[in-house]
Amino acid sequence: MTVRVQEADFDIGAELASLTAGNTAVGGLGVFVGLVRDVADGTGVSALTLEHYPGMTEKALEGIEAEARDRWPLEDTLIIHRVGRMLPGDNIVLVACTSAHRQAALDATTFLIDWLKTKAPFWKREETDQGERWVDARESDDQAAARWGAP
Amino acid sequence: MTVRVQEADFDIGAELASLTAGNTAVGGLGVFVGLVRDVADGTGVSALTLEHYPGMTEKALEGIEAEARDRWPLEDTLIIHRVGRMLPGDNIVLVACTSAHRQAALDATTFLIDWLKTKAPFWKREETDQGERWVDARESDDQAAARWGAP
Amino acid sequence: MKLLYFAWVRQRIGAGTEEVTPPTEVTDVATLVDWLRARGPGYAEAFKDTRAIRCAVNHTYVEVDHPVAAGDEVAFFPPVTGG
Amino acid sequence: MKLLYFAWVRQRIGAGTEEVTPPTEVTDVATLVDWLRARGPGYAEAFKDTRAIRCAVNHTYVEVDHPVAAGDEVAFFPPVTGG
Repeated sequence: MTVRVQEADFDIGAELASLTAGNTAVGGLGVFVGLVRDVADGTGVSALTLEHYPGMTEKALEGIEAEARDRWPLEDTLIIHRVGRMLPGDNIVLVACTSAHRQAALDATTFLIDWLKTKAPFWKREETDQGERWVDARESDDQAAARWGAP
Repeated sequence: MTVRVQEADFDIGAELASLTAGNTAVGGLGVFVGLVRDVADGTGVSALTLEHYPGMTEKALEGIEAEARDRWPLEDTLIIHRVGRMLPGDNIVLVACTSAHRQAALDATTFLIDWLKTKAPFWKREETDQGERWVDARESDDQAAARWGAP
Repeated sequence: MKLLYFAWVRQRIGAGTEEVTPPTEVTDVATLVDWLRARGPGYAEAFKDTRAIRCAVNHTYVEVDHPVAAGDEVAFFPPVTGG
Repeated sequence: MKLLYFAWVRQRIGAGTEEVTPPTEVTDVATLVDWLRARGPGYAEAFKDTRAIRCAVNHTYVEVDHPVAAGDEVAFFPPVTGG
Protein backbone atom coordinates (compact mmCIF):
# COMPACT_ATOMS: atom_id res chain seq x y z
CA MET A 1 0.00 0.00 0.00
CA THR A 2 2.68 2.46 -1.07
CA VAL A 3 2.32 5.62 -3.16
CA ARG A 4 5.31 7.72 -4.10
CA VAL A 5 5.79 10.79 -6.30
CA GLN A 6 9.45 11.55 -6.95
CA GLU A 7 11.92 13.13 -9.37
CA ALA A 8 14.44 10.29 -9.08
CA ASP A 9 14.32 7.16 -11.20
CA PHE A 10 13.29 3.91 -9.51
CA ASP A 11 14.95 0.48 -9.46
CA ILE A 12 12.27 -1.88 -10.75
CA GLY A 13 13.97 -5.04 -9.49
CA ALA A 14 14.53 -3.66 -5.98
CA GLU A 15 10.98 -2.25 -5.75
CA LEU A 16 9.37 -5.55 -6.80
CA ALA A 17 11.65 -7.58 -4.53
CA SER A 18 10.60 -5.54 -1.50
CA LEU A 19 6.94 -5.85 -2.51
CA THR A 20 7.02 -9.67 -2.38
CA ALA A 21 9.74 -10.19 0.26
CA GLY A 22 8.65 -12.33 3.18
CA ASN A 23 5.06 -12.78 2.02
CA THR A 24 4.61 -16.42 0.95
CA ALA A 25 0.88 -15.87 0.49
CA VAL A 26 1.71 -14.16 -2.82
CA GLY A 27 1.06 -16.34 -5.86
CA GLY A 28 1.07 -13.65 -8.52
CA LEU A 29 2.68 -10.29 -9.15
CA GLY A 30 1.31 -7.98 -11.85
CA VAL A 31 3.39 -5.04 -13.03
CA PHE A 32 3.11 -2.17 -15.46
CA VAL A 33 5.93 0.24 -16.28
CA GLY A 34 5.33 3.30 -18.44
CA LEU A 35 8.33 4.67 -20.35
CA VAL A 36 9.08 7.78 -22.40
CA ARG A 37 8.74 7.06 -26.14
CA ASP A 38 10.81 8.88 -28.74
CA VAL A 39 7.75 9.52 -30.90
CA ALA A 40 4.16 10.61 -30.26
CA ASP A 41 1.42 11.19 -32.83
CA GLY A 42 4.04 10.91 -35.57
CA THR A 43 6.33 13.59 -34.15
CA GLY A 44 9.81 12.97 -32.73
CA VAL A 45 9.95 13.57 -28.97
CA SER A 46 13.29 14.54 -27.42
CA ALA A 47 12.14 15.02 -23.82
CA LEU A 48 9.07 14.97 -21.57
CA THR A 49 8.34 17.08 -18.51
CA LEU A 50 5.83 15.85 -15.96
CA GLU A 51 4.05 18.45 -13.82
CA HIS A 52 1.72 17.51 -10.97
CA TYR A 53 -0.45 18.94 -8.20
CA PRO A 54 1.40 18.25 -4.94
CA GLY A 55 -1.01 17.27 -2.20
CA MET A 56 -3.84 16.30 -4.52
CA THR A 57 -1.68 13.82 -6.45
CA GLU A 58 -0.93 11.71 -3.40
CA LYS A 59 -4.58 11.86 -2.29
CA ALA A 60 -5.78 10.81 -5.75
CA LEU A 61 -3.30 7.92 -5.97
CA GLU A 62 -4.21 6.71 -2.48
CA GLY A 63 -7.88 6.84 -3.44
CA ILE A 64 -7.25 4.80 -6.59
CA GLU A 65 -5.22 2.27 -4.61
CA ALA A 66 -7.98 1.98 -1.97
CA GLU A 67 -10.51 1.36 -4.75
CA ALA A 68 -8.36 -1.47 -6.15
CA ARG A 69 -8.07 -3.06 -2.71
CA ASP A 70 -11.86 -2.89 -2.36
CA ARG A 71 -12.36 -4.63 -5.70
CA TRP A 72 -9.70 -7.38 -5.56
CA PRO A 73 -8.16 -9.53 -2.81
CA LEU A 74 -4.70 -7.95 -2.93
CA GLU A 75 -1.72 -8.65 -0.70
CA ASP A 76 0.03 -5.38 -1.52
CA THR A 77 0.16 -2.55 -4.07
CA LEU A 78 2.78 -0.07 -5.21
CA ILE A 79 2.52 3.09 -7.30
CA ILE A 80 5.59 5.20 -8.07
CA HIS A 81 5.18 8.15 -10.44
CA ARG A 82 8.05 10.38 -11.48
CA VAL A 83 7.82 14.14 -12.09
CA GLY A 84 10.24 16.54 -13.76
CA ARG A 85 12.13 16.21 -17.04
CA MET A 86 12.75 12.79 -18.62
CA LEU A 87 14.32 11.49 -21.82
CA PRO A 88 13.18 8.74 -24.23
CA GLY A 89 13.70 5.34 -22.63
CA ASP A 90 13.32 6.71 -19.09
CA ASN A 91 10.84 5.18 -16.66
CA ILE A 92 7.78 7.35 -15.90
CA VAL A 93 5.55 5.18 -13.74
CA LEU A 94 5.59 1.83 -11.96
CA VAL A 95 2.39 0.10 -10.86
CA ALA A 96 2.45 -3.31 -9.17
CA CYS A 97 -0.02 -5.55 -7.33
CA THR A 98 0.48 -8.82 -5.48
CA SER A 99 -2.25 -11.32 -4.76
CA ALA A 100 -2.72 -15.01 -4.02
CA HIS A 101 -4.24 -15.24 -7.51
CA ARG A 102 -2.88 -14.18 -10.88
CA GLN A 103 -6.16 -12.83 -12.26
CA ALA A 104 -6.58 -10.43 -9.35
CA ALA A 105 -2.96 -9.26 -9.60
CA LEU A 106 -3.18 -8.58 -13.35
CA ASP A 107 -6.68 -7.07 -13.35
CA ALA A 108 -5.84 -4.75 -10.45
CA THR A 109 -2.62 -3.67 -12.18
CA THR A 110 -4.54 -2.78 -15.35
CA PHE A 111 -7.19 -1.00 -13.29
CA LEU A 112 -4.62 1.08 -11.39
CA ILE A 113 -2.88 2.38 -14.50
CA ASP A 114 -6.20 2.97 -16.34
CA TRP A 115 -7.58 5.01 -13.45
CA LEU A 116 -4.29 6.78 -12.77
CA LYS A 117 -4.23 7.97 -16.39
CA THR A 118 -7.62 9.64 -16.12
CA LYS A 119 -7.83 10.70 -12.45
CA ALA A 120 -4.37 11.50 -11.03
CA PRO A 121 -3.35 15.17 -11.56
CA PHE A 122 -0.26 14.82 -13.76
CA TRP A 123 0.36 16.69 -17.01
CA LYS A 124 2.91 15.95 -19.71
CA ARG A 125 4.68 18.53 -21.85
CA GLU A 126 6.66 17.21 -24.80
CA GLU A 127 9.72 18.73 -26.44
CA THR A 128 9.37 17.84 -30.12
CA ASP A 129 10.91 18.63 -33.51
CA GLN A 130 8.22 21.31 -33.81
CA GLY A 131 8.69 22.87 -30.40
CA GLU A 132 7.00 22.25 -27.07
CA ARG A 133 3.42 21.09 -26.63
CA TRP A 134 1.11 19.91 -23.86
CA VAL A 135 -0.03 16.36 -24.38
CA ASP A 136 -3.78 16.13 -25.01
CA ALA A 137 -5.92 13.76 -22.97
CA ARG A 138 -6.96 10.76 -25.04
CA GLU A 139 -10.48 9.51 -25.47
CA SER A 140 -9.06 5.96 -25.53
CA ASP A 141 -7.84 6.52 -21.96
CA ASP A 142 -11.32 7.60 -20.87
CA GLN A 143 -12.75 4.48 -22.49
CA ALA A 144 -10.15 2.26 -20.80
CA ALA A 145 -10.99 3.77 -17.40
CA ALA A 146 -14.75 3.50 -18.06
CA ARG A 147 -14.46 -0.29 -18.57
CA TRP A 148 -14.06 -0.59 -14.80
CA GLY A 149 -17.37 1.18 -14.02
CA ALA A 150 -18.08 4.06 -11.66
CA PRO A 151 -15.86 4.86 -8.63
CA MET B 1 11.16 -12.90 -28.50
CA THR B 2 12.90 -15.00 -25.87
CA VAL B 3 11.78 -18.28 -24.30
CA ARG B 4 13.80 -19.98 -21.58
CA VAL B 5 13.24 -23.05 -19.40
CA GLN B 6 15.75 -23.30 -16.58
CA GLU B 7 16.36 -24.62 -13.06
CA ALA B 8 18.07 -21.44 -11.88
CA ASP B 9 16.18 -18.48 -10.46
CA PHE B 10 15.98 -15.34 -12.58
CA ASP B 11 16.78 -11.71 -11.76
CA ILE B 12 13.57 -9.83 -12.54
CA GLY B 13 15.21 -6.39 -12.63
CA ALA B 14 18.02 -7.49 -14.95
CA GLU B 15 15.65 -9.39 -17.28
CA LEU B 16 13.28 -6.42 -17.63
CA ALA B 17 16.15 -3.97 -18.09
CA SER B 18 17.54 -5.97 -21.00
CA LEU B 19 14.05 -6.26 -22.51
CA THR B 20 13.63 -2.49 -22.76
CA ALA B 21 17.29 -1.43 -23.15
CA GLY B 22 17.97 0.67 -26.22
CA ASN B 23 14.41 0.54 -27.57
CA THR B 24 12.88 4.00 -27.21
CA ALA B 25 9.79 2.90 -29.16
CA VAL B 26 8.62 1.17 -25.97
CA GLY B 27 5.90 3.08 -24.12
CA GLY B 28 4.63 0.27 -21.90
CA LEU B 29 5.98 -2.85 -20.22
CA GLY B 30 3.57 -5.46 -18.86
CA VAL B 31 4.87 -8.12 -16.49
CA PHE B 32 3.56 -11.13 -14.63
CA VAL B 33 5.56 -13.13 -12.10
CA GLY B 34 4.19 -16.37 -10.62
CA LEU B 35 5.51 -17.37 -7.20
CA VAL B 36 5.27 -20.45 -4.98
CA ARG B 37 2.56 -19.98 -2.34
CA ASP B 38 2.78 -21.63 1.07
CA VAL B 39 -0.82 -22.82 0.91
CA ALA B 40 -3.01 -24.40 -1.79
CA ASP B 41 -6.62 -25.49 -1.45
CA GLY B 42 -6.38 -24.98 2.31
CA THR B 43 -3.32 -27.23 2.76
CA GLY B 44 0.14 -26.04 3.79
CA VAL B 45 2.68 -26.40 0.98
CA SER B 46 6.36 -26.77 1.91
CA ALA B 47 7.79 -27.24 -1.60
CA LEU B 48 6.83 -27.52 -5.25
CA THR B 49 8.50 -29.56 -8.00
CA LEU B 50 7.98 -28.55 -11.62
CA GLU B 51 8.35 -31.27 -14.27
CA HIS B 52 8.21 -30.53 -17.99
CA TYR B 53 8.49 -32.13 -21.43
CA PRO B 54 11.84 -30.99 -22.86
CA GLY B 55 11.56 -30.23 -26.56
CA MET B 56 7.80 -29.82 -26.57
CA THR B 57 7.89 -27.14 -23.84
CA GLU B 58 10.05 -24.78 -25.85
CA LYS B 59 7.96 -25.42 -28.97
CA ALA B 60 4.72 -24.73 -27.08
CA LEU B 61 6.06 -21.52 -25.51
CA GLU B 62 7.37 -20.29 -28.86
CA GLY B 63 3.96 -21.00 -30.39
CA ILE B 64 2.18 -19.06 -27.65
CA GLU B 65 4.62 -16.16 -28.05
CA ALA B 66 4.10 -16.13 -31.84
CA GLU B 67 0.34 -16.05 -31.31
CA ALA B 68 0.69 -13.02 -29.00
CA ARG B 69 2.84 -11.23 -31.59
CA ASP B 70 0.15 -11.93 -34.21
CA ARG B 71 -2.56 -10.46 -32.01
CA TRP B 72 -0.85 -7.35 -30.61
CA PRO B 73 1.73 -4.84 -31.89
CA LEU B 74 4.55 -5.90 -29.56
CA GLU B 75 8.11 -4.66 -29.46
CA ASP B 76 9.42 -7.68 -27.58
CA THR B 77 8.36 -10.59 -25.37
CA LEU B 78 10.01 -12.71 -22.71
CA ILE B 79 8.96 -15.97 -21.08
CA ILE B 80 11.15 -17.64 -18.45
CA HIS B 81 9.79 -20.76 -16.69
CA ARG B 82 11.67 -22.59 -13.98
CA VAL B 83 11.67 -26.37 -13.47
CA GLY B 84 12.84 -28.48 -10.53
CA ARG B 85 12.19 -28.05 -6.81
CA MET B 86 11.18 -24.67 -5.38
CA LEU B 87 10.19 -23.32 -1.97
CA PRO B 88 7.41 -20.90 -0.94
CA GLY B 89 8.31 -17.37 -2.04
CA ASP B 90 10.43 -18.61 -4.96
CA ASN B 91 9.81 -17.32 -8.47
CA ILE B 92 8.27 -19.86 -10.88
CA VAL B 93 7.58 -17.94 -14.07
CA LEU B 94 8.23 -14.53 -15.60
CA VAL B 95 6.21 -13.22 -18.54
CA ALA B 96 6.81 -9.76 -19.99
CA CYS B 97 5.73 -7.81 -23.08
CA THR B 98 6.80 -4.43 -24.38
CA SER B 99 4.78 -2.31 -26.77
CA ALA B 100 4.34 1.29 -27.85
CA HIS B 101 0.96 1.11 -26.10
CA ARG B 102 0.06 0.09 -22.56
CA GLN B 103 -3.12 -1.78 -23.45
CA ALA B 104 -1.27 -4.07 -25.87
CA ALA B 105 1.52 -4.71 -23.35
CA LEU B 106 -0.91 -5.60 -20.53
CA ASP B 107 -3.35 -7.61 -22.64
CA ALA B 108 -0.56 -9.62 -24.26
CA THR B 109 1.00 -10.32 -20.84
CA THR B 110 -2.32 -11.64 -19.53
CA PHE B 111 -2.82 -13.67 -22.70
CA LEU B 112 0.65 -15.25 -22.47
CA ILE B 113 0.23 -16.44 -18.89
CA ASP B 114 -3.36 -17.62 -19.50
CA TRP B 115 -2.32 -19.69 -22.51
CA LEU B 116 0.89 -20.91 -20.89
CA LYS B 117 -1.16 -22.27 -17.98
CA THR B 118 -3.34 -24.40 -20.22
CA LYS B 119 -1.05 -25.27 -23.15
CA ALA B 120 2.59 -25.51 -22.06
CA PRO B 121 3.60 -28.98 -20.82
CA PHE B 122 4.54 -28.31 -17.20
CA TRP B 123 3.26 -30.25 -14.19
CA LYS B 124 3.41 -29.30 -10.52
CA ARG B 125 3.83 -31.70 -7.60
CA GLU B 126 3.29 -30.25 -4.14
CA GLU B 127 4.85 -31.40 -0.87
CA THR B 128 2.14 -30.76 1.72
CA ASP B 129 1.32 -31.50 5.37
CA GLN B 130 -0.52 -34.55 4.05
CA GLY B 131 2.21 -35.86 1.76
CA GLU B 132 2.88 -35.31 -1.92
CA ARG B 133 0.24 -34.65 -4.54
CA TRP B 134 0.05 -33.69 -8.20
CA VAL B 135 -1.69 -30.37 -8.69
CA ASP B 136 -4.98 -30.74 -10.56
CA ALA B 137 -5.69 -28.60 -13.59
CA ARG B 138 -8.24 -25.89 -12.79
CA GLU B 139 -11.41 -25.20 -14.71
CA SER B 140 -10.87 -21.49 -13.96
CA ASP B 141 -7.61 -21.66 -15.95
CA ASP B 142 -9.45 -23.20 -18.92
CA GLN B 143 -12.00 -20.40 -18.71
CA ALA B 144 -9.29 -17.74 -18.52
CA ALA B 145 -7.59 -19.17 -21.62
CA ALA B 146 -10.91 -19.49 -23.45
CA ARG B 147 -11.58 -15.74 -23.08
CA TRP B 148 -8.97 -15.20 -25.78
CA GLY B 149 -10.73 -17.37 -28.36
CA ALA B 150 -9.39 -20.19 -30.51
CA PRO B 151 -5.70 -20.52 -31.43
CA MET C 1 -9.14 31.83 -1.24
CA LYS C 2 -6.10 30.13 -2.75
CA LEU C 3 -6.15 29.52 -6.50
CA LEU C 4 -3.85 27.09 -8.32
CA TYR C 5 -3.34 26.69 -12.05
CA PHE C 6 -1.58 23.83 -13.84
CA ALA C 7 -0.22 22.99 -17.31
CA TRP C 8 -1.52 25.32 -20.07
CA VAL C 9 -3.98 26.98 -17.71
CA ARG C 10 -0.98 28.12 -15.66
CA GLN C 11 0.90 29.23 -18.77
CA ARG C 12 -2.00 31.27 -20.15
CA ILE C 13 -2.67 32.99 -16.82
CA GLY C 14 1.04 33.47 -16.21
CA ALA C 15 1.04 32.30 -12.60
CA GLY C 16 0.85 28.99 -10.78
CA THR C 17 -0.85 30.23 -7.65
CA GLU C 18 -2.46 33.35 -6.22
CA GLU C 19 -4.45 34.47 -3.20
CA VAL C 20 -7.74 36.18 -4.09
CA THR C 21 -10.71 37.66 -2.25
CA PRO C 22 -13.61 37.46 -4.71
CA PRO C 23 -16.74 39.61 -4.27
CA THR C 24 -19.79 38.17 -2.53
CA GLU C 25 -21.53 37.25 -5.79
CA VAL C 26 -18.88 34.54 -6.28
CA THR C 27 -20.52 31.56 -4.55
CA ASP C 28 -19.60 28.58 -6.70
CA VAL C 29 -17.08 27.46 -9.32
CA ALA C 30 -19.12 28.88 -12.21
CA THR C 31 -19.35 32.41 -10.73
CA LEU C 32 -15.67 32.23 -9.73
CA VAL C 33 -14.73 31.46 -13.35
CA ASP C 34 -16.89 34.35 -14.61
CA TRP C 35 -15.14 36.69 -12.19
CA LEU C 36 -11.67 35.38 -13.15
CA ARG C 37 -12.38 35.77 -16.89
CA ALA C 38 -12.83 39.51 -16.39
CA ARG C 39 -9.44 39.91 -14.69
CA GLY C 40 -7.43 40.07 -17.92
CA PRO C 41 -6.79 38.62 -21.37
CA GLY C 42 -4.69 35.70 -20.00
CA TYR C 43 -7.61 34.63 -17.80
CA ALA C 44 -10.10 35.11 -20.63
CA GLU C 45 -7.91 32.92 -22.86
CA ALA C 46 -7.45 30.26 -20.17
CA PHE C 47 -11.19 30.01 -19.45
CA LYS C 48 -12.36 30.41 -23.05
CA ASP C 49 -13.63 26.84 -23.26
CA THR C 50 -14.56 25.56 -19.81
CA ARG C 51 -15.29 22.07 -21.19
CA ALA C 52 -11.50 21.74 -21.59
CA ILE C 53 -10.89 22.58 -17.91
CA ARG C 54 -11.22 20.53 -14.74
CA CYS C 55 -11.66 21.96 -11.26
CA ALA C 56 -10.73 20.61 -7.84
CA VAL C 57 -11.79 22.21 -4.55
CA ASN C 58 -9.64 21.19 -1.59
CA HIS C 59 -8.06 18.35 -3.63
CA THR C 60 -11.37 16.85 -4.77
CA TYR C 61 -12.76 17.00 -8.32
CA VAL C 62 -15.94 19.08 -8.46
CA GLU C 63 -18.50 20.27 -11.01
CA VAL C 64 -19.15 23.95 -11.77
CA ASP C 65 -22.08 24.15 -9.34
CA HIS C 66 -19.85 23.27 -6.38
CA PRO C 67 -19.72 26.06 -3.73
CA VAL C 68 -16.50 27.94 -3.05
CA ALA C 69 -15.70 30.01 0.03
CA ALA C 70 -12.88 31.92 1.72
CA GLY C 71 -10.21 29.45 2.89
CA ASP C 72 -10.81 27.01 0.02
CA GLU C 73 -8.01 25.82 -2.24
CA VAL C 74 -9.40 25.89 -5.77
CA ALA C 75 -7.40 24.44 -8.67
CA PHE C 76 -8.01 24.70 -12.44
CA PHE C 77 -6.25 22.45 -14.93
CA PRO C 78 -6.65 20.54 -18.22
CA PRO C 79 -7.70 16.87 -18.31
CA VAL C 80 -4.85 14.86 -16.79
CA THR C 81 -2.23 13.09 -18.95
CA GLY C 82 0.04 11.19 -16.55
CA GLY C 83 0.94 7.52 -16.50
CA MET D 1 8.10 -45.74 -31.64
CA LYS D 2 9.22 -43.72 -28.64
CA LEU D 3 6.75 -43.32 -25.79
CA LEU D 4 7.03 -40.68 -23.06
CA TYR D 5 5.01 -40.40 -19.85
CA PHE D 6 4.82 -37.41 -17.51
CA ALA D 7 3.55 -36.57 -14.01
CA TRP D 8 1.18 -39.20 -12.55
CA VAL D 9 1.01 -41.08 -15.84
CA ARG D 10 4.76 -41.66 -15.50
CA GLN D 11 4.44 -42.65 -11.85
CA ARG D 12 1.65 -45.18 -12.48
CA ILE D 13 3.48 -46.79 -15.41
CA GLY D 14 6.79 -46.69 -13.53
CA ALA D 15 8.88 -45.33 -16.41
CA GLY D 16 9.36 -41.99 -18.11
CA THR D 17 10.20 -43.30 -21.54
CA GLU D 18 10.31 -46.54 -23.51
CA GLU D 19 10.84 -47.78 -27.04
CA VAL D 20 8.03 -50.03 -28.32
CA THR D 21 7.13 -51.81 -31.54
CA PRO D 22 3.34 -52.19 -31.46
CA PRO D 23 1.52 -54.75 -33.64
CA THR D 24 0.09 -53.67 -36.99
CA GLU D 25 -3.46 -53.19 -35.58
CA VAL D 26 -2.12 -50.16 -33.69
CA THR D 27 -2.71 -47.33 -36.20
CA ASP D 28 -3.81 -44.37 -34.09
CA VAL D 29 -3.68 -43.03 -30.53
CA ALA D 30 -6.85 -44.89 -29.50
CA THR D 31 -5.59 -48.32 -30.61
CA LEU D 32 -2.17 -47.56 -29.09
CA VAL D 33 -3.81 -46.86 -25.73
CA ASP D 34 -5.84 -50.11 -25.97
CA TRP D 35 -2.63 -52.03 -26.63
CA LEU D 36 -0.76 -50.28 -23.79
CA ARG D 37 -3.58 -50.97 -21.30
CA ALA D 38 -3.07 -54.71 -21.77
CA ARG D 39 0.64 -54.50 -20.94
CA GLY D 40 0.17 -54.56 -17.16
CA PRO D 41 -1.71 -53.19 -14.14
CA GLY D 42 0.33 -49.94 -14.06
CA TYR D 43 -0.67 -49.18 -17.66
CA ALA D 44 -4.29 -50.17 -16.99
CA GLU D 45 -4.32 -47.82 -13.99
CA ALA D 46 -2.68 -44.97 -15.93
CA PHE D 47 -5.13 -45.22 -18.85
CA LYS D 48 -8.24 -46.00 -16.74
CA ASP D 49 -9.86 -42.65 -17.55
CA THR D 50 -8.59 -41.35 -20.89
CA ARG D 51 -10.54 -38.09 -20.46
CA ALA D 52 -7.94 -37.23 -17.79
CA ILE D 53 -5.05 -37.77 -20.22
CA ARG D 54 -3.63 -35.62 -22.99
CA CYS D 55 -1.57 -36.92 -25.92
CA ALA D 56 1.08 -35.26 -28.07
CA VAL D 57 2.58 -36.81 -31.21
CA ASN D 58 5.93 -35.33 -32.22
CA HIS D 59 5.43 -32.41 -29.79
CA THR D 60 1.94 -31.46 -31.04
CA TYR D 61 -1.31 -32.02 -29.14
CA VAL D 62 -3.54 -34.55 -30.92
CA GLU D 63 -6.92 -36.24 -30.48
CA VAL D 64 -7.34 -40.02 -30.11
CA ASP D 65 -8.03 -40.54 -33.81
CA HIS D 66 -4.60 -39.15 -34.77
CA PRO D 67 -2.43 -41.74 -36.60
CA VAL D 68 0.75 -43.09 -35.02
CA ALA D 69 3.59 -44.87 -36.84
CA ALA D 70 7.09 -46.22 -36.28
CA GLY D 71 9.49 -43.33 -35.65
CA ASP D 72 6.89 -41.17 -33.91
CA GLU D 73 7.44 -39.69 -30.45
CA VAL D 74 4.18 -40.17 -28.56
CA ALA D 75 3.67 -38.60 -25.13
CA PHE D 76 0.91 -39.14 -22.56
CA PHE D 77 0.37 -36.79 -19.64
CA PRO D 78 -2.30 -35.15 -17.44
CA PRO D 79 -3.69 -31.68 -18.20
CA VAL D 80 -0.86 -29.19 -17.70
CA THR D 81 -0.45 -27.18 -14.48
CA GLY D 82 2.50 -24.86 -15.01
CA GLY D 83 2.69 -21.11 -14.69
